[in-house]
Amino acid sequence: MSPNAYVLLGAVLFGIGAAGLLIRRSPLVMFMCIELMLNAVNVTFVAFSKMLNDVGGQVVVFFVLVVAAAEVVVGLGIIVAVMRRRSGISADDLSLMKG
Amino acid sequence: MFATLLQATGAGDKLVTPEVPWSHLAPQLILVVGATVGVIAAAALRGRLRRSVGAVGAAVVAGAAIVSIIPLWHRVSNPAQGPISAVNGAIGVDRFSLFVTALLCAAVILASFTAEAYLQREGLDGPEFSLLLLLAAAGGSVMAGANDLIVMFIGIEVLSLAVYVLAAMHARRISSQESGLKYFLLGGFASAFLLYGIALTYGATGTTSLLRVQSFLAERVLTDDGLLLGGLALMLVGFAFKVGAVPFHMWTPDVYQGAPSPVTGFMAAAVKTAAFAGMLRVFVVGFASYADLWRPVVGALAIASLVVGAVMSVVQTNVKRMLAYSSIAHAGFVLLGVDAASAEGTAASLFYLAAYTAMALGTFAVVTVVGGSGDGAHTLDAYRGLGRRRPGLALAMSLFLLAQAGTPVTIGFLAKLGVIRAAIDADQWALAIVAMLTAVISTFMYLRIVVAMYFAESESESDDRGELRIPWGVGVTIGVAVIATLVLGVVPGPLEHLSDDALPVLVAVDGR
Amino acid sequence: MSALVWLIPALPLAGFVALVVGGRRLGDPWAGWLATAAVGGSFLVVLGVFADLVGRGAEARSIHQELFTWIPAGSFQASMGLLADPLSITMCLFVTGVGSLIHLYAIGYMHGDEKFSKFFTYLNLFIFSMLMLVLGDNLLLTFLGWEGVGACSYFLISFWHTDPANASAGKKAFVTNRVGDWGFMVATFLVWTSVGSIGYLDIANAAHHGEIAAVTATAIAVLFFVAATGKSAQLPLFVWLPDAMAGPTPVSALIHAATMVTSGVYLLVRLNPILHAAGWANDLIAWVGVATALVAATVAVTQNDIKKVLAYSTVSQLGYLFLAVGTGNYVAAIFHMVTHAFFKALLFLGSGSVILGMAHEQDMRRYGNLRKYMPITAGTFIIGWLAIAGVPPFSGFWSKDEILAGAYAHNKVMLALGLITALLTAFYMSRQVFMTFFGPERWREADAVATGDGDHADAHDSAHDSAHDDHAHHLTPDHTPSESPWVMTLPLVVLGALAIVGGALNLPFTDSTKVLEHWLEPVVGVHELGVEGATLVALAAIAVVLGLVGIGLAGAVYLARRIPASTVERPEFGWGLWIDRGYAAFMGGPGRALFDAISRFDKAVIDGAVDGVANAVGAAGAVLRRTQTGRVRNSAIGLATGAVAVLVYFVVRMSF
Amino acid sequence: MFATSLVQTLTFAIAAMICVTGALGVVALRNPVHNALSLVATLFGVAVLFIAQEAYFLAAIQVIVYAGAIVVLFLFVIMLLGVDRAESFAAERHPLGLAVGGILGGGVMVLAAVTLFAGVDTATGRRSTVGALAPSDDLNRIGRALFTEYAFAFELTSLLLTIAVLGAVLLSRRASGPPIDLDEFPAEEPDADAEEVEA
Repeated sequence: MSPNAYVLLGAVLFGIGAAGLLIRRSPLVMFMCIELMLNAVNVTFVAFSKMLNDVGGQVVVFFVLVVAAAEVVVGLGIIVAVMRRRSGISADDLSLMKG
Repeated sequence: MFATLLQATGAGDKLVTPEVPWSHLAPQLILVVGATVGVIAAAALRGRLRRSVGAVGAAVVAGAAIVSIIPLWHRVSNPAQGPISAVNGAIGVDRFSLFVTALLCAAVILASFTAEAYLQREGLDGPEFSLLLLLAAAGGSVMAGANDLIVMFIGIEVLSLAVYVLAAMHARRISSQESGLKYFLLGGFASAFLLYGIALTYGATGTTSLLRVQSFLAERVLTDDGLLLGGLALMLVGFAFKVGAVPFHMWTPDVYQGAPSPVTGFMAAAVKTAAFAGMLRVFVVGFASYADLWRPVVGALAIASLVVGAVMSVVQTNVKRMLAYSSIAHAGFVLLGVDAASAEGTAASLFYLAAYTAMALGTFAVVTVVGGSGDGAHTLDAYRGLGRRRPGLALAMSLFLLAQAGTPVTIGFLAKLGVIRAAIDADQWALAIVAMLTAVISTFMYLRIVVAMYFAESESESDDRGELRIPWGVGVTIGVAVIATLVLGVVPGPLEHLSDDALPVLVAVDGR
Repeated sequence: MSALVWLIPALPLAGFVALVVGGRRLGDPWAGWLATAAVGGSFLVVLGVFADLVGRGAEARSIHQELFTWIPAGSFQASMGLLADPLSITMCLFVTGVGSLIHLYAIGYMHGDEKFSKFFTYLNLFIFSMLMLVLGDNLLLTFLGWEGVGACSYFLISFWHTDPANASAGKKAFVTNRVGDWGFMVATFLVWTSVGSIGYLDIANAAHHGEIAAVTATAIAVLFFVAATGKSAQLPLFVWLPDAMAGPTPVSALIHAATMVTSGVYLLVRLNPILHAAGWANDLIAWVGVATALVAATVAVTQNDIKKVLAYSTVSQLGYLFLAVGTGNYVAAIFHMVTHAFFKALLFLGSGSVILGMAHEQDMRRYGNLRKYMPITAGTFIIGWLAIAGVPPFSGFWSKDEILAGAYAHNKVMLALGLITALLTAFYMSRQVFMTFFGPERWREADAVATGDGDHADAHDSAHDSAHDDHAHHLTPDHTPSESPWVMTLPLVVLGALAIVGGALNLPFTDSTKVLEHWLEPVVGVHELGVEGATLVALAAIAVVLGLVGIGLAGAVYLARRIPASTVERPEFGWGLWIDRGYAAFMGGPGRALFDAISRFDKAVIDGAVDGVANAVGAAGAVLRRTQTGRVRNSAIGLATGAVAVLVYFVVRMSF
Repeated sequence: MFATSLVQTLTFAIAAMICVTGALGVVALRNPVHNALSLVATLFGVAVLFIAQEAYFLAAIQVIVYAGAIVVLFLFVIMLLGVDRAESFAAERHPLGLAVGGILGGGVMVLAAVTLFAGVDTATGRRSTVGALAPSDDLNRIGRALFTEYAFAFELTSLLLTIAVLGAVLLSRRASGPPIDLDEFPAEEPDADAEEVEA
């Protein structure tokens, strides 16, 4: 299987994730879309790693996983803090500051 | 076959871990160890001690980091030794990274002095604030020295995650949490772009190490460099978001407005500095051979930031928002230096960042005081009659604002002069002229605040607002910022020499 | 003495620092005396340096003193250096000389003000900035002083800033000047890229060797002229100066008549090597100058506020200076700048004395017959009037005549406009003098303004919209004006004497009487007017006649009419009445409309343009603001749009 | 040979389909629980792709960390906040926002694909800089790289975790007083908080 297909799949997933973040209004789902984008990057990294016969790409994926985990803790912490005030809020309602 | 493979790759050998030159990483180590000790202390201490250890502790740790930079600077400046690449070439210790680290530490010191009384006033006391500041500075410092794109990315994440939390930390203000959430979601979005850019660059060059990217590009001409260009584009997006350049700026005003005022000051000063440091390192040094390609983009970002920042700041009524837009315009100015893609441009950018660090922290220290209990009085009305109520505070604020407007005898003037000079040296006349014009427009906005402070009487008399108290910590911050703004404005020589010397260099580790 | 050049700016700076530290403790009047001493001391040093330079040969008349390197970085070097040559020392002489007189005067004028010491703090800082502007050996240092005088002017205009009108006047001055500053900055960078240095000596060298291309030189000249129009109040940026009269009168005299407003002219004269190569830029300067002179003079005719008349008159006289610069007649520009500093400072200080004597009333329609109560003020004011009106042998005659001679050699239309301006100048100044010092004591008629001289030319600008020098004025019909104290009259007398003899600086009779011309030769070079003796005399005669006609007209209108009825009714005054009627008809009809129109043009179009830029920015901001909805999604869309744009750019670049 | 390549192609096709379907599910489904489960599907698909490329170790931690920890955390938060109802997203879709988002997302996708096609061939060719791959030994290789080439980055990740802990502590702390800036949110339960504070 050509590595190109993997890289292309990465691009598709990245695009879907980006579109999702632009379309959805729930902070939680937006955050899931970010995770989606990170996974797309991971697919790309592994594909290149295979192409180049280089272990570096795989190690990077490991780091991305750690970053994602830390991001989830902080991100969900913030989301919980906001939603504790107002449950079921959508990101569009968060427009106290504008202009 | 399996055995040969093992031998070929040396998988069976003893693991040789890289040598860590502890003394070269002293500034970062001091910041990190200080933060770790702080975490333990926070768990162990109780009561008043726990409360007060934070701000002073952070200032002491950051101060120690600055002190540790001095011998390192001399060592790196010594031609016999020169800059090094430590820990298998992951991080560079050169005058550039040291300069930026010193700036970040200074920002930590001033921000924690500003925050000292703020946290008590707002009932947020606890050491976490200071610890996060220290960790953020460590992350920024890593960005300034990163010789590897992955190290750069993790540095950015360390810095960003700490600042996301800081922005959202004011539990009683929904706007603070809102700003934290916005910053987090958009920051994550931008990080994904940056990371994808790194992936594409890895695909094109086979490495994430800037050093090897550089030598790879030097050795061969890519006939078909779509991957690399895509990578460059997406990395540019990521960095442009972090520095708050238009059109990636839209988080800036909301987040600056909502975040606790001392945090806003830190964001304006330190986050911007670190982000620009990363940008300079990756683009001006790492991808110098592609400068012709990315320069137009940076130039366009600069023009957009200058114009939008200046124009939008004029129509605001909230002072924190005005300052947020002005920070976008300032980012535009620094981008002039980046766009020059030269040693001069880098030096000018660094000088600008140093100047902006002083001006922004001073300005937001005043904002912290004027914001009052609850950190909510940030409209222009809150500043009316300040010249009569607190003449000293108003004078300092006027100085910071005029400096940001680029008035001579202040450091702000020389900073603007420097980047414009660099732009002209790089034959970017259009950029230079736009920069000067927008500086005139911004003046309206800075002047509006000054006029409000001095000439417009407050409609509701000061009685119902109570007397503004200036805590000692804020006094220290304002004092230091005033001295820096004025003294370096008249005698910029020392800082200019430092920033001239502080050029990023990528040096190979021995044997590679 | 030459080693002491640094003392010239250092003394006012020391005075400023001392006043910042201990001004409040010194209080009224000692803070004022300290400030005056600082400027006076500086004046003495200037005199010493002047004597030193006079003793040297023409080629050696230049002291260049580098104090330290200011901006050391890279190719763009700027030193903190002083350049004392005939041009800068001439400027310094009248800046510190007139400056110390005005300081002295202000001790009396500001007596009793609660911010007495602060006033002198600013005043000393202003003198320091002005001296840096003049003495700086490079453009950046001049720019430093340029901004410094602007800031001081801003502070001093809004000195009594409890009054919103004063505050907005200060703001207007600041903003208008920023537009000019932009020109200065761009021009400085242009100079730097084309010459490789921003030092005046290097610029002059490069220009003499023809290293600056004509196009570049023109661009530089135009941009510096833009800067000068801001600072020196020329069309279209002159709007701030009349409004600036909201400040205390000594400020008007020092900053807005004698010193700061001339800095634009100084800058252009200093850069005369560039102007030589600048082609059409010179014509532009001359035309703008003469147009400003004419427009401002016509507006001055309609003003009733004693200081506003002088303000427009200043704008008009500055126009003359630019006319001289544009026609390459630099000596005349400097000459008139000096004499103008004498007589305009005198007139402003005199008006301040009048204002003080009349309980802060500034409306001339409530004055009259003041010569009886304030003889010294009246006498010196009349000297100033004769000087500005161009009556020989007062100083203004000689200097204005040289400018007109230069205009004659250059372009006859310019000459004609200049002559009309001269006539108008004589007219409005005479009007002011007659209304103030002659005629009936109109403040005794309680309703003089209200019922108002309806048939009169000047019912236009009512007392309400004139900016007032001070907080409150309560001029009652039983008020008795009194002469000002000696600290105020002494400067008047000294300036009066200078306004009489100032013309002796550069008498056109023989080569040896052209003192100023030979003195300035090392800086501005030799400029032959190409106007012969007979023509010169004829020109002078025409100018004098026009001046006298102006005075006569004004006398007929404002003086003759005030003569008691029994005397007026004699037949030989009929022509006076006729002229009066004719003039009144003209002023009531087309003339009035014209002057009003110009006045309105000033308010609507030029003020409007300044406001318009601000409004345009505001409107653009309001539109852009709508994109900032505060929603995360919108921000994300912005980010994604940017990302797509950057990607598209790279894809496009890739395919080519 | 043909058989291997067919198997590979089929594996890829199925895994890619799972990934894309899951991703579309995350974007399109209304209920957040369903979104989270779709995310699991994508993560699983990615793990399969990793296996297909002989990155076994990564496949394992992908499942353990992502599916096991991260998504569980998501679900936990959804339950905690009680937002597991589709109703709260009733007003979800603005046609315009949808269109713009879709176009921009598609734009990113297309442009990424274009750049990829323009240059992906240059990436082929073996030039391992960190170390060659060894499918049967990838854990060893990755570990080696982590402690040699990427030692610094590895240490740095500890900072991330410290920040995560600090952040969680700070953000989960109860506010010490009533809210200050009462907001203009469309309040579902008006003044619930204010009452709570008063009580």
